[in-house]
Amino acid sequence: MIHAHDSAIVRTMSRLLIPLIQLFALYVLCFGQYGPGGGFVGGVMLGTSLILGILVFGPESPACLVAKKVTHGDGIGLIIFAGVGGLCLIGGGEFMNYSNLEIPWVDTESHRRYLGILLTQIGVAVDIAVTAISIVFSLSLIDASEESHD
Amino acid sequence: MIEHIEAALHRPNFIAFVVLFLWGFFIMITHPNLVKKLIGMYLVQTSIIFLLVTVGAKKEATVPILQGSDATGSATHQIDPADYTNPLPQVLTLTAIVVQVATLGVSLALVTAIYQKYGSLDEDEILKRIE
Amino acid sequence: MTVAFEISLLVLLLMTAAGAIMVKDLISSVLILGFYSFLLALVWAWLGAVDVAFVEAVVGAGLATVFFLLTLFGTASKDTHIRRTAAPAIALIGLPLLGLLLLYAAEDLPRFGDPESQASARVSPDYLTGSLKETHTPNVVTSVLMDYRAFDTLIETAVIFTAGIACALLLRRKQQ
Amino acid sequence: MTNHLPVIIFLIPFLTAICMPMVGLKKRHWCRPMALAAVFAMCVAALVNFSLVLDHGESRYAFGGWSISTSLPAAPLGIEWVNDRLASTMLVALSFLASVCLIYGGPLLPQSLGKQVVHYYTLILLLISGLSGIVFAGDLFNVFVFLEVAALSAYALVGIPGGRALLVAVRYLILGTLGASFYLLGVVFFYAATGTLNMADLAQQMTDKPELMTSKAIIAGSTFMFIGLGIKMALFPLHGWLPGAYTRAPDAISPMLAGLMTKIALYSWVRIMFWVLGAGAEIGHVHLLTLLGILGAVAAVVGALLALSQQDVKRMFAYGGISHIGLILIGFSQGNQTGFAGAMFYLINDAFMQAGIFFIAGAAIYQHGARTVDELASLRGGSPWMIGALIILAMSMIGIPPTGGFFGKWQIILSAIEEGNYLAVGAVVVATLLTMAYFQRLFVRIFRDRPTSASAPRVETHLSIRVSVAVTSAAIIVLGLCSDPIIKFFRDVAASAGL
Repeated sequence: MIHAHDSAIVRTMSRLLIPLIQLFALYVLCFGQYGPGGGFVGGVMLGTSLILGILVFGPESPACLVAKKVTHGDGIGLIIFAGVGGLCLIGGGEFMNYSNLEIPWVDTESHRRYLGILLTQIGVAVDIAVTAISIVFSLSLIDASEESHD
Repeated sequence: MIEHIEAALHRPNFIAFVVLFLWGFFIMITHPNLVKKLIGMYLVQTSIIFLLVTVGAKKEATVPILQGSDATGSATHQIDPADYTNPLPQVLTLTAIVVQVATLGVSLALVTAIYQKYGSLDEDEILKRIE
Repeated sequence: MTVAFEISLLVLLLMTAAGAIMVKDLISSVLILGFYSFLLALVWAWLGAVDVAFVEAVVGAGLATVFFLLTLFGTASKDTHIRRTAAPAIALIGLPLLGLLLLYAAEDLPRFGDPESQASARVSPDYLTGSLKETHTPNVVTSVLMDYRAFDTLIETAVIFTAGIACALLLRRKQQ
Repeated sequence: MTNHLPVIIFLIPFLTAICMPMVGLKKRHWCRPMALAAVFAMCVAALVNFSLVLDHGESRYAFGGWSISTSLPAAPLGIEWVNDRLASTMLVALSFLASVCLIYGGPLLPQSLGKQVVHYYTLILLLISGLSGIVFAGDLFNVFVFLEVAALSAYALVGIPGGRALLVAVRYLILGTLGASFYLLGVVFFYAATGTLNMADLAQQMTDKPELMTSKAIIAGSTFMFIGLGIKMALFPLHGWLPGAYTRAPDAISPMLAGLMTKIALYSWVRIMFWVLGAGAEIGHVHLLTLLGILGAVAAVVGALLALSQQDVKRMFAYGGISHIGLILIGFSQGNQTGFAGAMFYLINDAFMQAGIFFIAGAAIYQHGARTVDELASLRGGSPWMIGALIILAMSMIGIPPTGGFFGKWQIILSAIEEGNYLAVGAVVVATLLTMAYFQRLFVRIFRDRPTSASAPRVETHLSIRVSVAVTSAAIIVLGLCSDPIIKFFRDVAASAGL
């Protein structure tokens, strides 16, 4: 169903757009604490930049191979998120009590919470980006695993 | 009865919610086409989210991003909660939107699998082909 | 002025919803649904929920439309069912009842935009006043989402993860 | 560390689930041992938690440490979990049953899965962790999110066999999402009226402000919540998804769904009804519990009637489950301690009965290819041990001592007599007679009919099937024999809910 798009305009525009989308996604992700945005939006945008690559350059292209590699990380985002929560358990607080994060150079509680929010946002973004790509692979019936002969 | 309708008319948002909810509900239950069913489902879910955002709105209030913090992030002046809209419904909404898209993904996967097997998106036709 | 803006937005919203439901061509209907999502995002931005509007525009109008379109590319793009089946009796009785229940309940809901309403008075002021002091985060929505109610967010991320796994389970079998 | 036990119990299956896709990428055969280890560890942790709760009383767990609000001490800012006697008991039952179901599922795994085994076990673990989250949740919205995790995995698991199962899964998904939407709508109404999502705080406000109880927003909100959870628990007029889903689901999955999904939804409603609304809640001028009693009575009788008319064995048991949900609701709706204790006891007992009966139905398909009532006669030739287990389960479903089913039903009838509610007594008796009728039909087929030529089992009995069937049958008898202390325990729980 999905095949490489042969229009030069579409290909060139996507080549220009994909890095821009990724840059904007990173901005949204990192500035989620100061303005609208955050993990969800950043993650979806990171995901869509790769999805655009798949849709435009087709399932055989290097862009698609990158995306396939990315889907192998299914679960990493959640592990980051739950891991940050679990570190708080070790630090002696409740689950997800970021003020108990053991970060050596940060001493005030509110700054620890700030960092906790930032780290977990990254976790959310990674998870959502990976899952969005994985769902797109599933729905477009592309085989995501390249070593299918094991 | 009249006063119920009058009470509702003061809330155009609520009416929009009711219409979207009922119409989506109806399509979701009765339409034979699977994709249309899912569109109905989407409308039902968004209508509830719509109601949730409406609950959090405040007159004369701005977006809940606090003004007047200096570079280190500490407040430079007293924050008055009446100046900002209620953040909690918005948080619930974010969660609900993501849940909605997740449900949509799974349902579309099921629909695709059905199409691969039976070659149709129409429920009646699929049932016919099974027999 | 604002009332006129609001009403026209809502009317447009209902019209796009109607379009998404009634158009026979499924691809058009899905694209209209994407438009509907953008309008919703607009309404929400207008209600002061910028984060929600942003997410709806990206997730609802973007990702959901992509999912729908990918499905339709792989399947039939037309609503082939020309004749409509008669609506079942239970729907005809149940829907008006449901509508009446909703209207009945509307009476005791706090008025729209009431700053004194219970919803705005109970816990939300604590988030607004505490966010900067406790978490150094000016965007209160982010601090509530990722800290005060972070556990909900963890589970919600797990919902997305579940969806990814579920799609893979359902669709990636044929390729072997 | 012990006060973190609830969250640790939840994290065991959850972390295993999220690590599994990455581990399974390279080592596919590790998945089953990993899943089993996780569920067993969860079982042990649940038992420890139960004994701790018995010793130290209930505790609350505030995520992120956000338990204290500066202005309102009653309303926590964050999410709260409640680890009380009811929740810890449910969790022991849940984790025990989940591990039995996982043991059972091994040999029945669809062969076509191949590499998907990784996803299969991930989803099962996510289902279990979602259900355990619902058990602990003390926050209305938290319940919604957990419901979605559990439901999404259930939809996909039901659709595994392909073909008709996919169609059934879509119907399950549509109705399940509708249920979740109704539940969310109820939560929105509650939030708009009270400004909080925390169950304890809601209950506090209900007692502080009696006018809230008659507010239309709360009435409509609780109605929507009940409709939503009613779809999830397959209460009679809203049960549309259940028979198909249980019949078409893979044989390894049906027991887990039958034993756990509907029961946990019912449990969640019990939490809201007794711990938030209070037993005296009224809708309009009708007592809420009276209404539930009527709905329960209808479901009990009609479910059993529909079961009587089925040919497919799995479908028959599925309708039996619908009837039992009605019975449990009758017990709760009496509004006294006996009723609550009986219904709670029956709920746990029913979880085991349903799982066990679907174990047997699945094993009959696996060994003899027997799907319908008529074909079940072949059991006699090959599997006498299975018929023994079926007899025990049937005794419990009908309500013959010394099985657990009898004592639960007995308490429910006693409580109805206590309240002078003879309609409820009649419904329980009629449902019992109908249950007897459909099992009689089954046993007549098994014992009187001449076994057909295909009576010898097609495959050897797998040890894990024997173990799981034996464990559930034994559990039902043990529940029956120990019914006195358990029912007394639940009476105490009922007293703490203000009954």
